[in-house]
Amino acid sequence: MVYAHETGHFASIGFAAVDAAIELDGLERRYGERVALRGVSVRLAPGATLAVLGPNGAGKTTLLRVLAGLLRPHAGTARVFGAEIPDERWKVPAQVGYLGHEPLLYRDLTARENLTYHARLHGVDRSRVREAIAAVGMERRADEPLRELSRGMVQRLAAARAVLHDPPLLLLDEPRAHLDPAAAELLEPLIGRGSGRTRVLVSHDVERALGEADVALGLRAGRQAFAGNPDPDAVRELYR
Amino acid sequence: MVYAHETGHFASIGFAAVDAAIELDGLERRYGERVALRGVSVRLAPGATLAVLGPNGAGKTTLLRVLAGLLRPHAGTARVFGAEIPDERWKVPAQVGYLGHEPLLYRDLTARENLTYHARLHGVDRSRVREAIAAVGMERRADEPLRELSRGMVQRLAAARAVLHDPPLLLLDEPRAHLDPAAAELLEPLIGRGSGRTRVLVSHDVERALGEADVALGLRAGRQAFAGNPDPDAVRELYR
Amino acid sequence: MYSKGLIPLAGATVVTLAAAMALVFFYAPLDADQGFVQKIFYVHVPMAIVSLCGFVAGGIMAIKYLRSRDPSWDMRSYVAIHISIILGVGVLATGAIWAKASWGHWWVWDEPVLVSFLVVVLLYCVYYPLRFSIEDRERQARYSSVFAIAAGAFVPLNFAAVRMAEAYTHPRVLSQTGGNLPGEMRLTFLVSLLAMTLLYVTLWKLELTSKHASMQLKRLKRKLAEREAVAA
Amino acid sequence: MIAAAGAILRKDLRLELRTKESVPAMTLFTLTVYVLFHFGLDRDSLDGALAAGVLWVTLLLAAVIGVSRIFAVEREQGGIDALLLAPVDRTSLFLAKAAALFVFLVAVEVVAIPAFALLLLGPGLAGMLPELLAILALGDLGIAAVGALVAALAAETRARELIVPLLLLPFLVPVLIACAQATEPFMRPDQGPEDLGRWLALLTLYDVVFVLLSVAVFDYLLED
Amino acid sequence: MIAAAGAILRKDLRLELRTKESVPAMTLFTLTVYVLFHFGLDRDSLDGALAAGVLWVTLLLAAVIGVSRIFAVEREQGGIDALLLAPVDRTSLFLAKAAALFVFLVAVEVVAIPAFALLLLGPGLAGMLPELLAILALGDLGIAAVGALVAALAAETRARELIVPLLLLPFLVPVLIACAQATEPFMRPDQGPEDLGRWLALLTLYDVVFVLLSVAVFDYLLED
Ligand code: HEM
Ligand SMILES: Nc1ncnc2c1ncn2[C@@H]1O[C@H](COP(=O)(O)OP(=O)(O)OP(=O)(O)O)[C@@H](O)[C@H]1O
Ligand SMILES: Nc1ncnc2c1ncn2[C@@H]1O[C@H](COP(=O)(O)OP(=O)(O)OP(=O)(O)O)[C@@H](O)[C@H]1O
Ligand SMILES: [Mg+2]
Ligand SMILES: [Mg+2]
Repeated sequence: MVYAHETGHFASIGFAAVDAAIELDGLERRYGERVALRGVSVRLAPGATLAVLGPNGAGKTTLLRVLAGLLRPHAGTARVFGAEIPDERWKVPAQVGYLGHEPLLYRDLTARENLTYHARLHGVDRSRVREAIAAVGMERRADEPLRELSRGMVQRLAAARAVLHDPPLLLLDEPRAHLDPAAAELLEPLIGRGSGRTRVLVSHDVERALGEADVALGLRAGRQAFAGNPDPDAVRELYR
Repeated sequence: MVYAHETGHFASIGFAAVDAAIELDGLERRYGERVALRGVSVRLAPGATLAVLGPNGAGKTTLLRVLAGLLRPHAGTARVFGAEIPDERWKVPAQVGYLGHEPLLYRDLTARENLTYHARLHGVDRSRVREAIAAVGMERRADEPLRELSRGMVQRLAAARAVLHDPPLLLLDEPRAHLDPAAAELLEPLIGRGSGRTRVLVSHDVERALGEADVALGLRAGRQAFAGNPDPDAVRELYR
Repeated sequence: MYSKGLIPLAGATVVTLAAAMALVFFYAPLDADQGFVQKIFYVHVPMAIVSLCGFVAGGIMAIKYLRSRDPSWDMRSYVAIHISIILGVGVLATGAIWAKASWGHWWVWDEPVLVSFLVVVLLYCVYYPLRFSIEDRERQARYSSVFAIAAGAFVPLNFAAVRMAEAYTHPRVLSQTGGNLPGEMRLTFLVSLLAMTLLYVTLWKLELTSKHASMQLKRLKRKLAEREAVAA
Repeated sequence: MIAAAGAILRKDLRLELRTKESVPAMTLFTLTVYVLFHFGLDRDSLDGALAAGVLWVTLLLAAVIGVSRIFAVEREQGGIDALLLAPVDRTSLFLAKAAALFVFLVAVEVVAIPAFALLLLGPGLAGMLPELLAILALGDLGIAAVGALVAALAAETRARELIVPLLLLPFLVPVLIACAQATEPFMRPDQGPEDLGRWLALLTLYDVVFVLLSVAVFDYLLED
Repeated sequence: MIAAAGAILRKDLRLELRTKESVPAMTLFTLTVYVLFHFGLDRDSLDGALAAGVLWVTLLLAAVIGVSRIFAVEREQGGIDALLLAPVDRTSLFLAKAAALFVFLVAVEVVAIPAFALLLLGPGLAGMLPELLAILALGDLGIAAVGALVAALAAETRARELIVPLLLLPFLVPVLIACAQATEPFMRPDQGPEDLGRWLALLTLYDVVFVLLSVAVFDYLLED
């Protein structure tokens, strides 16, 4: 197990025949009558990056939230590290780091208090908090309530929160929004390709996302436009 | 005056000797003890674009909020279309469109209700609301409460709100965040260079911002690092 | 699927109801000090008992829903509560009439049984806004079930509390195991209770059947619309 | 589980200390009702059933204020999502929220009950302190458990502010009856416990039923 | 200015209709206080000064709830920034918020006053309707004006929930006295106006002073 932990590739040992970090098959999700996702099928190998592309309202955030176990699929299957969502959902959370549109931090608590809270929730050692704050370059502002920080600082802390428990899977919804170029580089080892984690990356910066990705998924009005290695035409078509 | 209105270039007619849309001189702003801006001096001609660059926490949002009249400067002078802030602040708002980190729209109202409300506040004809909704491509979702829309859709509506009253000056704080590439293009005539408006553009996409800008302002920890036409070194230095 | 056995059940209900009616009017003796008004007892009390049992049953069906995640259990629970509320309103109405006749007031506040029953009915009235302010079917079922379970547990607790706080005027027949009811009254009462129970079950089945049918219809319509959309 | 509940509770208490959103509003409410009664009554003081009733109904209404806010910060700042993302079962969340409510209620009572004794009560409270504390503890526990459950039930519905009191108040009628009945004998001039055991037993039963029930069903709430 | 105030008011009323955040809480509060009193009193009904006092103190406390929420949505969803960006002077905002409070109070009273008459009041209300309406209108106006001012004062402070009532209640003491005194004669068994003119004059004076004062000072609030 130590070995598995070190290489990351065998991280799925213990689950029978799991060679995909994420497996979606005919996934569907509605809000009331509106279909937000339908017939999404894709596989992602452990350690790889999936870029999710699509216009506003295509269902990208919805997909991430389904994968995170925050929304329940209405049809089809979704497996994360072999655990079916939502039935085996309780296996998922500790393995997932989620960085979304909202920072999911309390505005009236300081950075340190927020992260300490999350460390306790995840049963992670408190020394990780100091490390995480340092890793996002926020040591000097760690003891101010979040409402007094700039938007980009809050985004850094949200990233620190997402990786605090060292999750093997990262769900990233426009993670670079609000980050300055230096911060984006600083966070690369945490949430970038260099992190060695399996990643699902939603981004509107198409070029960059495709450059980072092993597999791309195109969504349009909830339907899968392409999955795999898209040609430029397909991508252009996606936003038309 | 009709002439002035049409060309936009003489929009400042009526103020004595105003040939700058924005004039900052030794601007300073603190939050409590912390200096968020100090010694910022810059001029921007009507119709031109000022790119504001700087790392997270540099004071970019603070600068925009001062220009919008939302924050009072603590020292130095700031003039917008010749009106001094904050003393002649009442002249400013109708001329400013602000698109910031927060959409400034009510989550429980629909797009149409939100924009109609702003149209009433600005004394703008209600037909503008339909136009604005169409211009950001949201006709089909205009009657749903905002909390049911995707983040990018909300951002589009925030842009529609910012330009609803056709302001000569736009203050844009990462306006492209959350917008898909097609939406970004769609909004170009509203908030882009093509809009013909004077713009102050905060962005972390340095290349693109410099490409769009006539003048660039570099901020670092609230101090002005450069103003004017920066060399690449200065920009690199900024984020170091 | 719910219509199975509905017709014999309905038949039995009608027969028992008729029998109860006959017993009430022609067999049971006239009450010595209340006179004819006392006949309302045979509607009022069975209705109260059935309605309260229906609430508890709704809670049990809700447990089944949470166990099985089978939406039909949620439907059953919903309909059970729905009909119990209707009967509950009936209890309040008949009780009020009886109260007016025998106590001279439509309502007395210091009578715990009345107040506690009102509290139960009011609590269950909140079930509707709670249920229908949630759009997602699955979540609606889950939240409604949690409510039904908590409220179902609340019903007996509430009555325990109320019974402990001594009652003054409201009669306590069942608690004395009906011991002081004359034999004829007792038989009439038991038949009425059976009739009321059957009526409840029949209404429940009927409502389920019609709900099921209209849902089926909606589903077909949606399928059709989708097919048209695809064709277009 | 306990560790996670502790983390959530500490966070809630820290937020309350910092923003002061619930306890002051609750306390103020009870105090004003007592003041109102103080001046509204012809008599100088209350005793017996009336005193007990006023005391408990007021505390109950204060609880409504607390309950309707107990999930507000999670809803507004994404705390629920963060919790669902952590390997924390819903039971911890329930325990934490119920504990927070309990603490808030105790904080309110620390001010409200002396104020009540001062403004309204005829007989002194000193002689009945242990019993009163037992009643308060059991009552608060029931209110906190049902309050957390109701808050979670209402958290995701529209017209929340309307649904919370409509659900909570009926649910708490047995607590009200038991607490008022248990306190009543102590508030008579000839103080003395009477049926205390019976009412405490009922309260205990209520608490056990609703704590267990809430723990059992809480898992189905707050999700998606 | 009126147009802008109208726009803000319409928006506030629409939001309240949709989210039901304030009026239900306010109404529920008054109703429960009346029910409490109904059971809390030994007598069947109230009259005279006591009745007037209970009526008005309760309405005042309900107003506290409304006031503490009147700027909540602006604070949370950036409405204040949006307003400051529009060519709308603060006076419009004041007028709109005061009008919204006024409407909320009227909505509460439509339910609360009949409930009061039913539950607590000895003498009927029918005979005094016009006078009562006048008193209510003037009283509500004063509460609304001071309420909007206090809400704006507290909007940007920490521990808002604590500051609103602490500021509001003292400010409203004159309104309370005037309204209670004006209503009192009507609530006596031998109904009849007495000094009504004097109290109405006082109320009018209060309203005028505070509306003008608020309009004058509102410009200095809410900014930066
Ligand atoms: C609005 C008025 C009334 C309401 C809401 C009401 C409600 C109820 C309820 C809920 C029960 C079932 C209680 C239980 O099983 O413990 C009940 C039982 C009963 N009620 Fe009423 N009631 C009302 C008026 C009356 C009146 C006026 C009488 C007769 C004078 C009456 C006689 C009875 C009797 C004999 C029972 C059976 C008692 C028992 O099972 O313990 N009720 N009523
Ligand atoms: N309300 C506030 N109270 C106290 N300090 C604040 C407040 N708002 C901003 N600051 C501080 O002022 C400085 C400038 O913040 P500002 O939001 O202007 O940065 P920014 O350049 O917009 O950064 P970003 O790129 O992250 O958006 C930061 O140090 C920030 O912490
Ligand atoms: N809570 C909700 N209730 C109802 N509809 C919703 C809700 N959340 C999202 N939707 C709808 O579901 C669809 C997909 O939304 P989603 O947020 O997944 O889009 P997205 O791809 O993330 O878009 P963006 O790029 O703008 O973030 C949209 O039509 C949106 O309006
Ligand atoms: Mg999204
Ligand atoms: Mg910023």
